[in-house]
Amino acid sequence: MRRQDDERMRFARLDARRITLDLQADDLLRAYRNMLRARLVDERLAELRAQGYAAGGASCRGHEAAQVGCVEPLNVGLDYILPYYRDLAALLAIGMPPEAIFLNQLSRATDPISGGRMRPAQWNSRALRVVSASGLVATQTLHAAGIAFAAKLRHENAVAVTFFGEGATSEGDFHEALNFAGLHHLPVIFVCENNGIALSTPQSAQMSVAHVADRAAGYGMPGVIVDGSDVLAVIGAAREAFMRARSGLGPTLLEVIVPRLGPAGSMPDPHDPVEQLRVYLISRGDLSPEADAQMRADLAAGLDAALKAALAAPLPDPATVGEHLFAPDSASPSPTNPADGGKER
Amino acid sequence: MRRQDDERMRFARLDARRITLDLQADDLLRAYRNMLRARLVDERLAELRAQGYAAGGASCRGHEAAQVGCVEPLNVGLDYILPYYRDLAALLAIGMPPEAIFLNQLSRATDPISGGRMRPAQWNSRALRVVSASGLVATQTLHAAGIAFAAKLRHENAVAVTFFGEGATSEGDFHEALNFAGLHHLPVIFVCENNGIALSTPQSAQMSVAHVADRAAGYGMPGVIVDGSDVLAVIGAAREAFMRARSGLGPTLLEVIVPRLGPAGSMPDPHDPVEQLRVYLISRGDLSPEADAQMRADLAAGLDAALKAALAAPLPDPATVGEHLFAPDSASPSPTNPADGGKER
Amino acid sequence: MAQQTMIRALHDGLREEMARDERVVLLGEDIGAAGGIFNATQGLRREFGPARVWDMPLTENGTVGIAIGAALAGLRPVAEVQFADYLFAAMSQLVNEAAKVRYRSQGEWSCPIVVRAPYGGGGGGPDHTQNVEAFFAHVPGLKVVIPSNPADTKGLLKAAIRDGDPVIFLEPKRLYHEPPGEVPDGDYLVPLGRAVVRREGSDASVITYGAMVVESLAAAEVLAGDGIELEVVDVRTLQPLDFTTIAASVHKTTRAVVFHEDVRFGGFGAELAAFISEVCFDDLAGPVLRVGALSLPTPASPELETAVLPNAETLVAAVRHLTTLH
Amino acid sequence: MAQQTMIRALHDGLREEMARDERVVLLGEDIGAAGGIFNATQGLRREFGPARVWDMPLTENGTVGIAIGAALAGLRPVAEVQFADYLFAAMSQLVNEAAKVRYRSQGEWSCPIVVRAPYGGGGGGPDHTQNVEAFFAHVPGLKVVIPSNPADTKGLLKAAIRDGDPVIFLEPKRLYHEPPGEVPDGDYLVPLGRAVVRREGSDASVITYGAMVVESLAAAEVLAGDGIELEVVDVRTLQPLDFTTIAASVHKTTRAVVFHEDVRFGGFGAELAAFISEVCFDDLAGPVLRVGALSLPTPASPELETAVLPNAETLVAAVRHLTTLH
Ligand SMILES: Cc1ncc(C[n+]2csc(CCOP(=O)(O)OP(=O)(O)O)c2C)c(N)n1
Ligand SMILES: Cc1ncc(C[n+]2csc(CCOP(=O)(O)OP(=O)(O)O)c2C)c(N)n1
Ligand SMILES: [Mg+2]
Ligand SMILES: [Mg+2]
Repeated sequence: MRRQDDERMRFARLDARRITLDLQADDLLRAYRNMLRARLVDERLAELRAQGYAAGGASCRGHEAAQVGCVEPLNVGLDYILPYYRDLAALLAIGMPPEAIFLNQLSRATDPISGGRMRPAQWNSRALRVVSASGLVATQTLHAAGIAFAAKLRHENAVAVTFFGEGATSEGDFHEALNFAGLHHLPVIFVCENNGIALSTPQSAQMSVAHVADRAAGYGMPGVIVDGSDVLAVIGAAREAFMRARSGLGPTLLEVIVPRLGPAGSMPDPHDPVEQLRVYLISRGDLSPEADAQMRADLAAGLDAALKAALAAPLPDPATVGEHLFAPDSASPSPTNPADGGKER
Repeated sequence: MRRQDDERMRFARLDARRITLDLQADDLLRAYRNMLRARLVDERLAELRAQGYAAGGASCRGHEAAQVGCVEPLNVGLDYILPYYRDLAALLAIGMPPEAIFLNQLSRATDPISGGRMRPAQWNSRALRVVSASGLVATQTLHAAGIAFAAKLRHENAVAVTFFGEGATSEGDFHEALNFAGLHHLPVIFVCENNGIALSTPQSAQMSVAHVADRAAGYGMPGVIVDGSDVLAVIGAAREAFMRARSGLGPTLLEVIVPRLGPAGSMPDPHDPVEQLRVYLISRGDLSPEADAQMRADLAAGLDAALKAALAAPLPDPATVGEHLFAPDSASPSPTNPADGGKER
Repeated sequence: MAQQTMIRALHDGLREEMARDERVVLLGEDIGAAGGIFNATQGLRREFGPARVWDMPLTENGTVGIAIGAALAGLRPVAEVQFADYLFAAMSQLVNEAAKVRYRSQGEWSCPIVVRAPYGGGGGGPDHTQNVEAFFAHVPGLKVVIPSNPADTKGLLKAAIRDGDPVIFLEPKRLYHEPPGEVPDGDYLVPLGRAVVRREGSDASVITYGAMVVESLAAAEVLAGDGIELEVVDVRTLQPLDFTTIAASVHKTTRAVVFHEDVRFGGFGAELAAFISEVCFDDLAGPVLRVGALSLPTPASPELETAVLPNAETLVAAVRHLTTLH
Repeated sequence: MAQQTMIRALHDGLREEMARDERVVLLGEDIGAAGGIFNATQGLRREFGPARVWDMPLTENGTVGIAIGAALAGLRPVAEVQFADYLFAAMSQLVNEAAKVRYRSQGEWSCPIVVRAPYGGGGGGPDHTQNVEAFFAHVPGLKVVIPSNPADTKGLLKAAIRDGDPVIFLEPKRLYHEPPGEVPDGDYLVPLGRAVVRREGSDASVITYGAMVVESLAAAEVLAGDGIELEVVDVRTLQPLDFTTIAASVHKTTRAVVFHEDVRFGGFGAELAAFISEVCFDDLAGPVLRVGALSLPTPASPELETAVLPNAETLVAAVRHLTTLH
């Protein structure tokens, strides 16, 4: 009874929100499909890892609504996105093909992300303006500030959105980036996907404040907290942040509280963002159980094909290992060390 | 008329404060003497620099009340002090002899601070628990947190107090130090001597918040703002911070707003902390103009003697340059590079 | 004596030093309940309590800076950094602070910290496999230790913890689990500043350390088949460096190859080769060769990593080249 | 041609590049209205406006990280760091990010930044006089440039700004004001990767760079009095390194001294000496000697600084030693 009331309240809130946000059924179905697809890709990646096929990477499980919601207002190809290793759902949503993800996870030669040079999930796509990520946490927050500053000075109207975990906020880079962004009212959005833990370290051993967003005031920017199980709430908060950024009002620190879900196959979790949206869409008649099943089947078929293609792709060619250290036209001495090439002896 | 009223109000506030703080005339005269002495030492240092005698250093002019007030509750020899280059008045107040300051400014062999190894004003005194300072801003804030953590774990009841300018708060170290201190409720006091400028950079180009203390909330610690022209106000705020630290309540970010005064010899400035205290003490009969003149003359005589002695001290002996790189009992290979000592060839 | 892994030897070394000296404290990310991402500190928080094993927030610069503070206050902190690549974030604290505090205070203050970090190849890509020893060995005031086997790991770690100055303790992570090795029972130290000849030989010397010691011993086997006797010198501590043992070996064999996993250009091997070339000038039958990685970041995929990093084969080729031509 | 100081040449180089290419922006602490603590950017904010000359908050890591971001977005940032010693605070951004972004993205992204910093001796003490070149020259993906005179300063700076990759541009601060030198009029480049013979000689080669070029030329005068003709090779760019010019000089003179102000142990001179010892093995009449600072922090007092850093005299002694014995 109680449970049903809760659900009614929640659905009513969602009804109101979709009106406010002017989201049609199609929009919601697209968000749902993006989240579901990310979930399915993520499950396949977990299987690959379990089979010893792949070298690492982190799950976006539970973070789907946070990520899909945050990139909803993104102007793909104009705005810059500086993700962290968990941002699979964000990347799929903005148009990175699943096959690229699989190639990346499998470190294949044709992996468009790094060609096997980086461990999986250090994202990159020039075409999508996904800035090449390192394996270090928080460093990209400064790049986002620098990009936003450049964009602002050139009147480009581009926004830089960067993602990181709550643990990453303990690094000095975070402070330096937010300070600079706040100072110059830069068009940058700092999205903290707060899952309450950094490897083994709980938030309570990371900072003494209840919310990462509590730090925003120290940088003269709004700190917004949003429920990361609820994609509509995230879309609302993200749109507000993009609006602020685009209209010259400056940066936002957006803290998305994401649920920690059990592993794939465990009990359905009421905080599961994919499940929450599914139940709502079905209750409102936007999605039928049959259509849902069909969507899953279609997605699965597409992913199976993509994975198969990725598994068939060649491994990196050692002969290419020296490429792209410097620009092709790089000033380099015509002579090179006659003693060089320790390998070749 | 207006001006006189202001002064009456100010004096009344000071009267009330000295009662609250239970400060006797002697205590105030000691604070005054410490501030005045720092001013006179500082003026001599400026002269030495003007004469090309000395290699650098920064003036504490205007910062005297901030510094003398902040170390008033210090338990000298137990508590740790991690100063920055401006903290001349703090060091004199806790017992560093003026001759040491002159020897340091002149980079003499007998300089107890670094023996000429560091530029002037990179303070140090093991006996006074003044931790050796580098020439980099903000790095010492982390050391203060580490010392406080060690002290807390060993139940030593020692407090670490560290000083820095408002510019230094833009460094990542500041963030990392305050985060850690707030997290573990450490007995550390972060004193920001805010003079509104960092070399040429005004605070408004350094951060977007009005007060450094605004950042304290993000670290779960109180941020206290105090008028650095008013030594009694500073003593009050410092005592509160030490009390919090000693009783296990954790760190404080204490922002002392210090005035920027004209150079020595310029017009008296109503914000001059030394002058403010002098006028008050005279108005209350705690100090007569004659006693003040006598105090100045005595101090000047002492400083002249100290400076004379310092000027007569020997320059560093190049033969000692290799000392103290490692511990005397350091594990080192009995053999050393037979090719070493490029100088000696 | 027992067969142990390097990670076990590390763990035991930490545990014994903590038991011996209550000033020894550990700090690092995820080292407490989780026991460290490579398990070096497993169980130590339970055994010694949270006052001795500090889980740090996610900041390497902060971890090192706070360790320095704790050392200034009289403790003997041992900091773990999860990958040596993150040490770059703490460089200013290490180079400008830890390395200089004794010198600048004329010995009034000191900074006896140990900073441990796994390093080098074995998967991880450009920012999780860097060989960082050259950066630290060059800094006056820092000591740099690199073990190549479990027994040395324990003995060197204990010596580093008891040392009065900052020590960068680099652990070749690909040796963490294998090969295991004999580890003496009880308390023992391997003093800093002493190289050791791991295998005697007469035809050429390889001067090496860390994971490349294992590769060198494998190469020596192969070369023995050709009738080339390779002497393998394990440097063990880069700073202080045991010039004498190295020079004596080259004096005997007259041929030297300097071998490390790091990029050759500007690597620590340059110091070794320059020093040997100078001091052993009259002994040398041929030039001192250097074997190291190509001047590239280390890619993550095994195929590409192998193309960049040197190994036993690379060394064999260099020694053959040297012994054939000279 | 006009006589100019190095700082003037720097200023003019920046100004001309800003005028030529509107993507060139400057960023650093106190570089705007104040014109930089050494006046390199004097007047540029007034001339080009605040959108091109950014006064940064007090963070070197932030300055470099933000420059990287601006470069990723298509600008050509030139960052000033007030003293090279502060670069250690930005090491992770430089080594883990700037140096690797092109490689890791297979060339999709690049990072054309120039990071300028005054460095080396001339007063300042342990953390304001460090010679930092060895740290950067060792990193694949970074270029390292060190001018020794005003004309090169301008030409190399312009080439660095036009280069597509990150360049660490180290300015020997003791040469900022003297000696002045002839600077060509108009636009010209000194390409990266080319050493130059500053003075021809036949008896020995000194391989050097930066402020030590000036010392070397002084030493060559003294030695000429003894009848020893010293060839002075100015390396100019450490990465890429012009192996050919260096080897050709040693091939000719048969004797080499490698000379830098930095601490010798593990310094860039080790690379030079190791490479020369190997490649010129059959040419060498004697060992390659290295002259550098003692393995100590550089103290502030002039008496102590002089005791630690090398100079023309130290070089003269080394060359005499080498030419006498070999
Ligand atoms: C500079 C740096 N330090 C440490 C690590 C190792 N590391 C990888 S992920 C991680 C935890 C990050 O936690 P959080 O920021 O909360 O992100 P989450 O994974 O929880 O989403 C750590 C410590 C790293 N990658 N980079
Ligand atoms: C890491 C570092 N960066 C830059 C400097 C150069 N520097 C010395 S003092 C200073 C300004 C500091 O300003 P603030 O912190 O406000 O202190 P104030 O001198 O105003 O008291 C700067 C930039 C330095 N010493 N250390
Ligand atoms: Mg987290
Ligand atoms: Mg200031």
